[in-house]
Amino acid sequence: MSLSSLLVPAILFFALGMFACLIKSDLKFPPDMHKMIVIYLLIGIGLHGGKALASSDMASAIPAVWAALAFGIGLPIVAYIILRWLGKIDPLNAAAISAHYGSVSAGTYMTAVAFLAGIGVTYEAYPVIMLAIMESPAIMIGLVLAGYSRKVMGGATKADKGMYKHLLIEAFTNGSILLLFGSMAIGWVVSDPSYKKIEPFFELIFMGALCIFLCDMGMEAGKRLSEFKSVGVFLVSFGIAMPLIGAACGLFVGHFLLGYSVGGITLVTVLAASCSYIAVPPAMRLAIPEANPSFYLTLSLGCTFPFNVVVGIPMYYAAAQYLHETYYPLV
Amino acid sequence: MSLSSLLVPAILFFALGMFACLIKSDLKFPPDMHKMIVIYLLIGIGLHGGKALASSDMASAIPAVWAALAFGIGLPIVAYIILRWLGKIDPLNAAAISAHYGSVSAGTYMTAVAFLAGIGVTYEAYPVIMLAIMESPAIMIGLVLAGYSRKVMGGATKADKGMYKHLLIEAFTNGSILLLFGSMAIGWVVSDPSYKKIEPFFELIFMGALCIFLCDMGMEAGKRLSEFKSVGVFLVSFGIAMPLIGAACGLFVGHFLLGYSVGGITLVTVLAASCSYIAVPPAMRLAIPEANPSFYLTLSLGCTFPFNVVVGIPMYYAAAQYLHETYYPLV
Amino acid sequence: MSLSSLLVPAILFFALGMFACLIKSDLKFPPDMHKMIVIYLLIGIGLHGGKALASSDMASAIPAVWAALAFGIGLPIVAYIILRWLGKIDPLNAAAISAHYGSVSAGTYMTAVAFLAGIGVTYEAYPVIMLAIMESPAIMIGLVLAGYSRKVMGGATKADKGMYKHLLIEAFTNGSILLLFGSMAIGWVVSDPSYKKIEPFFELIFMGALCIFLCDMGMEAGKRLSEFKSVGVFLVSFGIAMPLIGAACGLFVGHFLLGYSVGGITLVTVLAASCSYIAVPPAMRLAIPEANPSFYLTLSLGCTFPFNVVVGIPMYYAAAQYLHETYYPLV
Amino acid sequence: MVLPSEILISMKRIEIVINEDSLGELRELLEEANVRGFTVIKRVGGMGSTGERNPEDYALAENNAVIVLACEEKQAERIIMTIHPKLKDFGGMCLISDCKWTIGPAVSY
Amino acid sequence: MVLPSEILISMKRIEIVINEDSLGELRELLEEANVRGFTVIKRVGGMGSTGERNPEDYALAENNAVIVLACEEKQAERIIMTIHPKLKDFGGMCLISDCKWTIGPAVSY
Amino acid sequence: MVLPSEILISMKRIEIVINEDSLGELRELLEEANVRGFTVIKRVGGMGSTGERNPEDYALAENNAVIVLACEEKQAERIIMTIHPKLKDFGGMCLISDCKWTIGPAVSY
Ligand SMILES: Nc1ncnc2c1ncn2[C@@H]1O[C@H](COP(=O)(O)O)[C@@H](O)[C@H]1O
Ligand SMILES: Nc1ncnc2c1ncn2[C@@H]1O[C@H](COP(=O)(O)O)[C@@H](O)[C@H]1O
Ligand SMILES: Nc1ncnc2c1ncn2[C@@H]1O[C@H](COP(=O)(O)O)[C@@H](O)[C@H]1O
Ligand code: NA
Ligand code: NA
Ligand code: NA
Repeated sequence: MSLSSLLVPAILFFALGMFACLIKSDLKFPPDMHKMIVIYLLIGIGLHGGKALASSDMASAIPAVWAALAFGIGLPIVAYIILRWLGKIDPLNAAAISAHYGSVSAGTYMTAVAFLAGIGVTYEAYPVIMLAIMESPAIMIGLVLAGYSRKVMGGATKADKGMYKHLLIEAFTNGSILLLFGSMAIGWVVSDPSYKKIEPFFELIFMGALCIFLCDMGMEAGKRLSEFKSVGVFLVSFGIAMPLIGAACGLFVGHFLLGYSVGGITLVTVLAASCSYIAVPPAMRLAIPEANPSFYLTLSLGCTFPFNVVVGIPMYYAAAQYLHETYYPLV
Repeated sequence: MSLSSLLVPAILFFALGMFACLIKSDLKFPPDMHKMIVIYLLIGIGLHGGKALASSDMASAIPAVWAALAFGIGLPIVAYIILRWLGKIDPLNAAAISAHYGSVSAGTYMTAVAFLAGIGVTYEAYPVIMLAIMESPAIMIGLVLAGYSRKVMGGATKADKGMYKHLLIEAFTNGSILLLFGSMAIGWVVSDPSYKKIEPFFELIFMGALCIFLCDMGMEAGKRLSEFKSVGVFLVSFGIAMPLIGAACGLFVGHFLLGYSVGGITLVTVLAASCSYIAVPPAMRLAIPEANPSFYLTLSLGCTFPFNVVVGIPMYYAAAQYLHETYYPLV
Repeated sequence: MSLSSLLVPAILFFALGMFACLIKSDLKFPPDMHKMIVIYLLIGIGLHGGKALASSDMASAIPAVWAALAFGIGLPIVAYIILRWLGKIDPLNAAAISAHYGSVSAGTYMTAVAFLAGIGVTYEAYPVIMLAIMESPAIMIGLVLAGYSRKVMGGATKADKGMYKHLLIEAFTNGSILLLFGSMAIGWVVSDPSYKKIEPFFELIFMGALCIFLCDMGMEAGKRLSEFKSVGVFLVSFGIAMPLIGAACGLFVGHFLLGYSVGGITLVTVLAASCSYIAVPPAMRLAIPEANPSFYLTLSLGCTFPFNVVVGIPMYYAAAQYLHETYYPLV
Repeated sequence: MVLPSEILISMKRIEIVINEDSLGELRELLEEANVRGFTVIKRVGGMGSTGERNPEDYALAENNAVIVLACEEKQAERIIMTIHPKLKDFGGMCLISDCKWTIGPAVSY
Repeated sequence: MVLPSEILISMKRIEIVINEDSLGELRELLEEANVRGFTVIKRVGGMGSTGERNPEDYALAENNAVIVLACEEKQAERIIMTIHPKLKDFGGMCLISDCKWTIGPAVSY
Repeated sequence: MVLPSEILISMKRIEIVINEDSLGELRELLEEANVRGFTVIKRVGGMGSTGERNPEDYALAENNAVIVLACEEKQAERIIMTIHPKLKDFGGMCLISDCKWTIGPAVSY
């Protein structure tokens, strides 16, 4: 892996966006543009994944589902423990932040896909299922942690039953999850000639559209960087340490338990290391209104996302390569 | 025509949008996204049509123009009679609803094009002229029916001359009609090498963009479905019967009078069966403010559009195939 | 050059937009659509330019930089003198208008690129550097002219130091300039295989997207045309004469001093002849609030832009061809 | 003001700010109270007891809606009494002030 | 209020809601009445005597505009008298209320 | 109005229109003055002493923001005194009027 492999256009556009923010440029993308590109990218990734899955052995997908559930439930608990015991973060903020780390960032996943495409590495079809699955358990475990926190803190349990039900439904009817699952299903069922007709829009121009998305993300990340001070040293360190912990789990699961190729391990690692900024923040805002959104948004968008995009992905890839060459998988 | 031919991505995305609405997902596309895609699709269909017409025999286009005018004038009158005598709908609402059925739905037309492309069926260049022509006469016949209704109802004729003139002008300067005609003209005159340069944007990625459009339409149709109750059983049945009547006319004209291929008959049938939701609603709102917009919008978007997209198009295609194999055209 | 070479789709769409405005159609593109397309086009042109530069001899780029600076500084001074002495325009309005003519219009440049592509003429990589460079010096010379005007007019110099510093920074951190330079740098550094991945989005569909942009520009130009009366005969003539003066300089520099091919000369000429409507208007609004924005916007968008797009570009191309065939360059 | 009272009549102006998601529910309440006219501004941001709400936020776009309505005093009382018990769910605020309505084309209050 | 009158002056606040398409015409009327300052909010929805107007509607997007302007009492009278006969064509509504203007950088009323 | 005073309390309504770019600065001032609730409408146009401002303009999009806030009289005074010296930089306008606040879920003024 040479240095030039890091010069993935998508990542360079991310850097450009951050740079624009740093020099206080008046560059600004219309807010709706961001929403549109996200819709487009989610559909594109779903279709591509569904098509890949259609020609895969579905029995082999089961372990990926289990892994996704394990990440979605396990990582938030790990995060919660670290935040509470090491960081002395108050229980509700800890719960809200934790939930984000059980979930995934579609943006990071797509950047990893662009990275692998750039260096010509192939990967399994299953990680995209994990991408689609991981948002929901993370939201639910966030609710559980919040309930636990409230009990621990004593006082009125304040557990508004109606709201919990609402959130559970929301965890499955959430727009972006639906779009991902829906387009995955469509990619699955449509015939090859039919798919060919829509491929130019959803695949051919995908990588270019991703650049614009990441430029926008770069500006957002840059804006969030300026809030580091109000978040504190511990949380910022956590925002870098937690993806590394997730990555370690991802590497282990991807290589030893799932037995994927280097590309597949990299994607699984990225999923475990990344942190949601789409479905989880609104859910936590509703479920734990007492938590400070600027904490979890700054961590997710200002810290973990840029870390993963700029440093994480190539690092995870190198680690996956090393593992793959050194150890046999357990399966 | 196997079942899998129904699995056109565009139609599946329409279903996905309706599903999102049914399960009350918070999925929502930015309102401007819809407007942009419509602009793009209208230009794309116009250019494509213009290019096809440039290499067609223009004399043969004349019958298509006559057919378009006949549909635009005849179908609203049929609709008006049904609504008034069978449904006892009040005259002004009947006039407003009728006008919609003389016009066409570009979305339905494009879905039909996607359907034909999916099963590899070719079609004539002329139906696209009909698409462009049919909006205007329908608006004008709507005005005539409204005037007649007001006279029938007695009282002040209230025929505001200025407004009528305004609407007649509007029927020809309407943005979407202009875009369609304008891009058709451009597609006509540009040279092949010039067209090649813009083809990737307007043709290659067209089918994919159509999917996003139809997903959005699905959500809108789903929303309108919930208003069925306030519209009543008769109108909902009318919303399904009227496209069938239109389709019968379309099949007859397309096969016997125009002598088109199976693909061409299907498109003519779709034009006759479909119902406007772009140019006619604002015109009727202005011309017949007494009519209840929720009637004609629910019929058009919640009833006729989904019926045509999900059930109608394959049915019309099958009927066209049957006609084509069984009877000789009259021309 | 036959007449049909004028039938460039992009220019026809510009005409369609103007036509829509003339017949008072209700056609309207969402305001954000315009902003998005501009972002896309700037990135596309930057990437393309950067890629072309990467495989060019960079030493040969130096003269282009000098030429850009000379245009950016020289043309506003020429414009200022004409406006003051010939037109008796008040000093501050003259300064504000002048600054626009030292800068460039990316839209005109892209139309020229589309025109050259349409007739299959190649061009050097250097003009795109000039495009990126020319906005900033024009803004600065505008500030200088404004300062001079205020001194000439006597009274309080009113030169708000803070604002000047702010504007100087702005001249370099301006969003569109940054986007152009940034994507040029990215186009430069990325490897060919990486670039191939994003090429479909930024190059393949570029010309089509440009059509939509120019249709929108046509509507805007049409709207501005209606303000000709309030601007006066002299300024309207200036809006046509000034691009011709710029073009003469551009032809001279492009052929004799830079020694470019016919395509290259055409682009240099277009840069010299065109007039900013992106970065300069907001800067002048801030720097010279006393100037009437409707003057410089009407000139730029309603006069010089349509003149260049419809008449100028083919004329400049013909002139470049004539020069190239008749005289030897000085270099 | 010397404007004749055939042109101006005394009315109440009610201004409500709520979560845009609750707009449907509020509208039902207004219909119950027989309101015939109101104006709605969407995509509005703000700050209140539940923190900041910003419709342009990247990851956490939250929209408020402003509803302005002019009505007669009696009607205003009815509206306030109808809305008041529900304000708890809507969050936001509800202001009332005096105003004069310029008699126009149709009565939409 | 104990704020000194050098800072606050009594003014009228006029709030107009009309069809966005009529905005140009209204602006001409305001110019006639020598109005030097106003604020315009576009893409506004509402309900009135002509039914619902929703700028986000799929097939029938209809926009209102809200115009807010602060001016002296005399000016307000002139504005009302100028606008009043035209309100019929504009639809919508026009409210007037009392307010205090905080003296600021420049006189824009 | 016969509405009981447990439901309505007298307050001040402040309405500020400024350049959207100055919003951050204004918010800091409001925080200084301990403001706990306000509503912000962005992408607003207008006309004032510095000419027209139109957020939908093609080449020269300029946005105003409208800030509405309800607060107690004392708080209003504090806000006006804090904002007043800065109004010069912000441009725009600042109006104050009387209103009644409907007691709701939480105190956000
Ligand atoms: N005092 C106030 N003045 C103006 N707007 C307010 C005030 N309090 C709340 N709001 C608005 O109401 C919304 C919801 O308030 P809350 O439910 O208290 O968070 C806020 O986002 C503001 O837009
Ligand atoms: N009583 C009212 N209060 C607030 N806004 C109103 C009222 N009546 C009408 N409007 C506004 O004016 C617009 C046009 O009213 P109309 O012409 O009566 O249909 C409506 O869509 C509302 O936005
Ligand atoms: N008298 C007024 N009434 C309403 N809005 C005003 C008034 N004066 C100024 N404004 C608003 O404040 C903005 C800036 O004003 P100015 O700084 O005077 O140009 C204008 O664009 C208007 O939106
Ligand atoms: Na994760
Ligand atoms: Na029809
Ligand atoms: Na120039």
